Amino acid sequence: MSKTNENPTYWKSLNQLANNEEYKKFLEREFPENASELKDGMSRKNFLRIMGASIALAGFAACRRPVEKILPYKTRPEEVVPGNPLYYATAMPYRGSLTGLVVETHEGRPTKIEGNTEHPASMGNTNTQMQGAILGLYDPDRAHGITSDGQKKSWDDFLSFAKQNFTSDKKVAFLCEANSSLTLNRLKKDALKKFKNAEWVTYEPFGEQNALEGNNQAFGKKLRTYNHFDKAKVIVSLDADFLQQGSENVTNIGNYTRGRALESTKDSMNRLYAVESNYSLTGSNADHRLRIKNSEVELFTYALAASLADKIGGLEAFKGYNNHFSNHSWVSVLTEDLLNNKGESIVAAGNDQNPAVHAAVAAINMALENKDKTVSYYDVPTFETGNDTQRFYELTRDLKAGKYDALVMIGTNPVFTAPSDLDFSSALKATKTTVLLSQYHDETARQTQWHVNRAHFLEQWGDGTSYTGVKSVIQPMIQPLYGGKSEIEYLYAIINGTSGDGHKLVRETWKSYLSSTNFENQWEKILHDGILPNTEFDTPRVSLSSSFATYMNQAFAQAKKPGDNEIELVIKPDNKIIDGRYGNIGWLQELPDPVTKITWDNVALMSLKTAATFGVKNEDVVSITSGGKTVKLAAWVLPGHADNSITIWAGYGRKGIGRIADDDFGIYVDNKYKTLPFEVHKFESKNVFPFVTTDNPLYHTSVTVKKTGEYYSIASTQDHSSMEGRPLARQGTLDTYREDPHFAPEMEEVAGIEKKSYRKFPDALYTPQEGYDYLPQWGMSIDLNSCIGCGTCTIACQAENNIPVVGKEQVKRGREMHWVRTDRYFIGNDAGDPEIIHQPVPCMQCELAPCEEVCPVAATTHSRTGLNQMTYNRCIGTRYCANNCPYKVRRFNFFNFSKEFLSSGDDPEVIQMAMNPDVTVRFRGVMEKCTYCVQRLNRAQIDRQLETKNQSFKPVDGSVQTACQQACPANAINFGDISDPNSKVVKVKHNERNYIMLDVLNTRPRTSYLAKIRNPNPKMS
Amino acid sequence: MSQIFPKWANRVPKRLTIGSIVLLNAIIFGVWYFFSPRYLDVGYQPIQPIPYSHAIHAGKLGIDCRYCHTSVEKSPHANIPPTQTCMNCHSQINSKKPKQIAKIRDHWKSGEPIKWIRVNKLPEYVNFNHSAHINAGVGCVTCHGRIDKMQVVHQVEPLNMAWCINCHKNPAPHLRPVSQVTNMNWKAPNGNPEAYGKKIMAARNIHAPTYCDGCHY
Amino acid sequence: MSKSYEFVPEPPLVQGNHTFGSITALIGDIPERETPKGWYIAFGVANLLLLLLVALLSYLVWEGLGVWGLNNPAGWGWAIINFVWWVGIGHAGTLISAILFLFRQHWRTAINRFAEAMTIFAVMCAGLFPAFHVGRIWVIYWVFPVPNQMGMWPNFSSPLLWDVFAVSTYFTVSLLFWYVGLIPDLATLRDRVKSKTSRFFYGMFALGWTGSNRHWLNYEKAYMILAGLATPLVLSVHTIVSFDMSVSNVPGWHSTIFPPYFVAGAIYSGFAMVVSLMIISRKIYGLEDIMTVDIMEKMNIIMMVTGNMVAFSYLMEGFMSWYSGYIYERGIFWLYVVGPYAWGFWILMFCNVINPQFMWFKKVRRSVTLTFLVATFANIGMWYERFMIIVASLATDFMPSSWAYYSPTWVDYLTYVGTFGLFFTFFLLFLRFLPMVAISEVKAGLPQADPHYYEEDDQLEGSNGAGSIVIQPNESV
Amino acid sequence: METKENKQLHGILAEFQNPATLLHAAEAVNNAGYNKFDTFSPFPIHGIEKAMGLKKSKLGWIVLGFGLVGLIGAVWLMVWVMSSAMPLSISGKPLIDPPIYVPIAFELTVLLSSFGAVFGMLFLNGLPKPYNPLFNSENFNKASDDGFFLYIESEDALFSEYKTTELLKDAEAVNLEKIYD
Repeated sequence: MSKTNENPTYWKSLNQLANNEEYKKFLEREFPENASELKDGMSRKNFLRIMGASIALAGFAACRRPVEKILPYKTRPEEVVPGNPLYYATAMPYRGSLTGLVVETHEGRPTKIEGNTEHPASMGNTNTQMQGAILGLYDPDRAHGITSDGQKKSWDDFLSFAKQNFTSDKKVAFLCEANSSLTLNRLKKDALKKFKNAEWVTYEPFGEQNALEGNNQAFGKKLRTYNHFDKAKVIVSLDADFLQQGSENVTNIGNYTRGRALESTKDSMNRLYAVESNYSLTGSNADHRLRIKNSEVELFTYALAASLADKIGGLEAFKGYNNHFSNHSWVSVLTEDLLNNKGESIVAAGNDQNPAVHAAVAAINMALENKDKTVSYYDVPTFETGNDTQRFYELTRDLKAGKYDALVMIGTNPVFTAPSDLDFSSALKATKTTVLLSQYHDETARQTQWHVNRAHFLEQWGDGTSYTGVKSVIQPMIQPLYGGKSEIEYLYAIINGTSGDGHKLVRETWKSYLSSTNFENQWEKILHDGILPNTEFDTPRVSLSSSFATYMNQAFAQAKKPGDNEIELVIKPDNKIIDGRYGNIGWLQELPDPVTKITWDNVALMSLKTAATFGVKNEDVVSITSGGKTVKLAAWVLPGHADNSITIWAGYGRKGIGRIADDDFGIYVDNKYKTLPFEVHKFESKNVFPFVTTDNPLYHTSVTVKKTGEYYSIASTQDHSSMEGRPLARQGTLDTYREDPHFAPEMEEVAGIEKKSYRKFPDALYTPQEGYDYLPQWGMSIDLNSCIGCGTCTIACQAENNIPVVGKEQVKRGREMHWVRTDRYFIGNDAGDPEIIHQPVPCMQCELAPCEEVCPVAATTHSRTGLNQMTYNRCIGTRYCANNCPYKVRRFNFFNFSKEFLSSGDDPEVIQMAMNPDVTVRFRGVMEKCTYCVQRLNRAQIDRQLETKNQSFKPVDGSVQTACQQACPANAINFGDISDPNSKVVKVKHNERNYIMLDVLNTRPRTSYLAKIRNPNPKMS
Repeated sequence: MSQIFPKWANRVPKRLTIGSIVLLNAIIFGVWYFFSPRYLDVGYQPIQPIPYSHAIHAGKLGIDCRYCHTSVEKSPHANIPPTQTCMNCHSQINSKKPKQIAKIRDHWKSGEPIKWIRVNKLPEYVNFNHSAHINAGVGCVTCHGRIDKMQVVHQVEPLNMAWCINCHKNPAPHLRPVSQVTNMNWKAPNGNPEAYGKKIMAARNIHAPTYCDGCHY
Repeated sequence: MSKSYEFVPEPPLVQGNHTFGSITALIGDIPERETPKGWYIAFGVANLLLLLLVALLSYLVWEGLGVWGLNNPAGWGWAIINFVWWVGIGHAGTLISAILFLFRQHWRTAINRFAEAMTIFAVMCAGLFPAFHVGRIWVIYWVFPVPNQMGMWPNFSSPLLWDVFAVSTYFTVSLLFWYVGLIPDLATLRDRVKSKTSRFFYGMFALGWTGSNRHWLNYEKAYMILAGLATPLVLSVHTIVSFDMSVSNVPGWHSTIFPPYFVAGAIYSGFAMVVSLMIISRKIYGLEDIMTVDIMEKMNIIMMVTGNMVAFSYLMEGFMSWYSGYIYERGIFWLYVVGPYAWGFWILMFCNVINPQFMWFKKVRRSVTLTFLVATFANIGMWYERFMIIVASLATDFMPSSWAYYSPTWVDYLTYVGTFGLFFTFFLLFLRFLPMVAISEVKAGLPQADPHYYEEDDQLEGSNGAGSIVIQPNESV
Repeated sequence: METKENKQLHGILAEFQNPATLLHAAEAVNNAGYNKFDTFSPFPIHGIEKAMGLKKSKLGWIVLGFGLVGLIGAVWLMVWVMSSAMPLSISGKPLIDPPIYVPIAFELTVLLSSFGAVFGMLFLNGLPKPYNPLFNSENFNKASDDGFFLYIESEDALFSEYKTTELLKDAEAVNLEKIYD
């Protein structure tokens, strides 16, 4: 696959395609081959359903052959070879910056998203939301057209409307999501030129505005902070969940894990301290973690700064400051460790912390001489001046005061997310003309005059910059399924009242970045590579502003120690659906939260101690009241959470968005069977945005919590979090590793083997059958030291292998279908404050697979490439294999999940387009499991045969990747041919940390693990 | 007591036994024959929207298969030619059936694709790769029969799994030089396909997978 | 110098003053006699339950296995529990017939007939579950080695496949064994019943049996051989059922003690069920003379012995899990005792370890009510044993991350109840229309059946042979 | 309604008091040299086969035959399937793996053997035989209840209505009956 990644086919041809009639037909889903497969696939499943009723028919299956039409092209675009996928470079706008992607398309329909190896923000990797974007594209619940006050309208209607209403004399306000688009920025200038005294405000509920404001206060300039985690030796995270949150988390994960990679005992690794209230993904990877209230993080920061101020210059503002953390052991230890690593350390603050914290952190990094070494401050040209938060508040107040004729909203959903005391809806009422561009007919859309349905980024022309400023172009993979418009076409229409072609608009913009002489060639190169290299933002030289000290002094005054028994409430963006924007993507909803393993819901997270004080346990409903607002939520005990603090994820409790995002249990609600003993309460809403107010944006210091006595069932995929002293996920400290490199394999004693080296097994009773040596022998290695537990592999697998979403009830019953799950274990003696270790578990592909011998019909057997193959169409569903699988990686279709998943919604055919034509859609009653993406392996193998005229069956090392490996942002997964001694995977497996899970069973898995290494500070214990 | 059964009843048991044995065999044979793909699928010959004759094009005119089915060598799928391919010739050449040519031209003008009806079809859960087979030297005729003699295409082989496996277990008799795959009346020299195939297998390093996920995934 | 030995004979198998004729009348008239009300009520209930079963199974096939409480770690649930339970019960019948026949235990004649019937119906109930618990029942014929167009065959290394062969063989052989035993009695009924239709049917199934001693010769041989075949078969069936667990590697399953342990358990529950059924039917049909308390006591003793074997294997399991030092095995046993399913474990402990101990007391052994109670508990206990083995072991195995609590759905409950409908429908029909005691064998067991009985008339006049015989030492015996 | 006229004599049926007398009678008849005779009783009488001079049953051999077919058939099927018809690598186990053959081989052996036993027995006894001249005798009903009968067929070489009757009378027959067919 990646072989093709390196030279994806040129865009030009598909571009011509876009203008030809036939291609449009195409999008009415008349494919030569695959559409028919899918359609027929469904009919077959229906057939089977009927078979369930009348078995007698079975023999005649063949007679009832459905007449099947094949629709060829009129003229086939040269590069399209039916049956062979094509790969195009594009980029995904993610929370205000772009990440480069490569998209796999089958006969014109995108089916899989991969990272673009050329693109610095991706480096070939993606995160869960990017993997999920495919399902977002084919979401039947997206808005299907333009509406005005509930009436369906055409694009021309909108144009004429725009022409009359957006005349230059109007006073127009623009409210825009964080968006790095260069073209949008260009049009923005036009807009501000046309509409005198217009206002342009950027609004993100969980954006980087606080960080920017902090830097603004520190340096007198709005700068974007970028941390080079790969270069740092010591990292201090002050409530900074940099591995999960923030638009650059893919880059962060890559850098962070690179900074910890251990090839041998000689290598060194970084050390991560985390200070936070919630148990974040970052915290779960930290070497040391301090759990304090969210409201105390600020105090801790100042205390740290103060203690540093005594040792180094540049922090005079903090001299003499002290609070109850000043003689906390952490402060002294951190001070020492940071000073020992001047210029090689990072102090990072969470986006949701006050500007003051960010200002202090900026000062600390300056003082530690980290600037331009481990920390860069980028000057982003597209930013407006001023404090975005304040400007948004003012704008809203002005709107309410009726100071504007028109409000133009781009991609935001303020009615849902804006602080409740602002009462944004009344602002909408107060404004004469309101227009919104968004993908769903969401809360805001329902209150605006005009709603234009937005094109998905895979359907649109666009451009933008990565977090660090690298410019890329977004090119469409498919015509807008619902005729949606991109933000640039929309804005252009508003300004000019005429329709502008996205393609032209973008080229227009890029003329200024490319030399006019050979524009076309450069343009094609950019489209091909996906980036315009070496275009990072510039990093101005900065120094602490004169007003910094006074600013901090005000901050000191405001920062108060919260009462010990005060309960605080913290609102965090959700790990999967952020602020709800990805809420209708089933894959993400069903993905277990990396730390709590909860699916489909948000809960009130609290520590053991706190839960005890309220007398609640998991799934007990508590009512949380603050500032007159009350929300009822299920309590969930999260060991390691700060005491007297409650964390709730935002983005849930939506209404009328779609069948996934809405407040119910996913696609299995109505038409499906419900089990009696398992009863569920429904609530008005699990929406916590009402708590957000202008003066308490994201946390409240004193809230009242009551146990309601109700019970709300939560679907968590892992009920048991202790390893029970079993050596499953193995870890050690850096020192133990250096003293005894083989500590990991030795953790489980296996008879007949002293020092377990790679592929050394105890004898079996018989000589096992081997794979054929002319074939590749596939093997995998998962490095627990790199794995951060984000769950991207799960979604990538789901996208690649047509794995259905089963809905909350089924997950609750333990019937989730994920082929690769990430186990999360709590370690440590203190139940209140445990460590966490993550362990992804796909099928181990045992050579002596216990599952195979027990299948009565030989539906699961061994391939000669060493795969433990699962033949769906042979399976009769005894589930014996699943029982006998010690790793519990087999998944059973208890209902006709695929059918329900693929045929639900208003426009079922659309979701079918997301399916991978190379993988069978599994029907009811069969077992399924990971097969190392055998469809990719076989394709690579055959391609290799074609290349070498059959002389070799073994794909070149690295030319084939499994979906999980390719997506993994931490590069934790290695995969390849273990019969080739020089392959990467073999090299990795030779590492001393290599061990086999449950090797006492002598199942001889092809998948092995590398033990996790922690790097604790000896002074801490 | 008086007799319950008449005298002839004593002959019933033996006849019953023999009868049921005969019946059983009849049923087994019936199922074995009439439910087999060889009976059900072979000879499936739908009426195509345009009575395109392979006999004329491939047979009489001797156009190579790959002229239309271009992707067969490089893709799993052997594509159905786009209307354009027909037009390449029929924009100039008029044939004996002007009405049919007119149809094609209409399709070409309207851009409406021609709705051909599929003849040779494998279930969705089978991944058959044309390129792999062509590359190995399996002739078109092996699975599709003498297309060049078919006025209307029909299915000639049962295409059931046992049939596939049979060849995968012993490909030799079905192999030929790659240059000859599209040649419909190629015969193995020395008239011994088995031996000739064995040579090809050795020379071209041919191994046909007989494990499941060679085709099923 | 002469010594003399006192020989205390067994209590006579048949009590009361019975002649051949009276025995025939006692049993042979049941089909003729008008049926007790209780029968109709029972039959009605049984039919309703049977309908329920049919409805639920159709629902299952239509909707998918999701309607059962199965989940990911626990891929097997009530279906397989019920299967093993019913098969276990199905053991007593053929065992009683076969083994006791080989050991010349003549008291078997009183109960073997309906014990065998019970076996057959129990195995029918059992057979339902493995069939319906598969995901795609419409292709279940793939488990049989039938030549097909896929060129595919079953995988003979799968214990599940062994099970298919074992259970179907067991069912067939039990059926033949039962029928062969029935032939002479069917002839008896044929010669008694009045109505033409019943004469026709009995006549048909009696195959024209005349009681010819040329026939008896082959007949007895056949019966003997069948008994000889059935005995290892009975033992093999539950051994193979236990392979379903012991051949796999799941902690709590992977254990060599399973075959004997399962067989003992099966006999335990089987005898329990036979005793309960015997107690019921002897009351309804007034067969106290034939199904005597002595026989009940003998069976109770067997229950006690097998029960203690089961108890011993629990002990061994615990010991081995500790002694092996295999942490996964140790873990699972610990989880049995204190884990999420501990309640099941303690029910099991009472029913299978404490409960059989009551049988040490002769009073209990000979008391009908108490026996009935103990037997019932034994059956409950054996169900829970399978529950613990299957569900508890699966739900908490190697991977703590995958542990999940298995909870059945209403479909599970009612399906189990439904199987009783199936069982009793058939069993009641059997009681109603077939001789529930082996008439000819009982007769053969009577003293006057022995030709020598008619010699030395003077000595044994009218005493049914129950007197004591003084054997002189100088006499050669 | 059949009458003696339109029927011809098939044999003489004698009833006896009890097993013992039947036994002796059988002995007598056998010693007299009859061989087309048979005795009937509701249950097998101990030692009568000797008295009647019957040979050991051949059933055992039939069962052995069936059993061997089962055993060999099963093993052959499994070896052929797993090693030649469907040579798959299953848990890496060898293609020919004797331990796994044991259960099924055993079961099929038992199954076939018991078929042999049952059908062999019926075959040897010439059953099913729904019609039997003896059923013409009302009295014969007792044969399945508490009657003990001896029947001598007219086909027998030594059969003569007078002599045979006498012989049976001497053997303490309580009741004699001519059976017509």
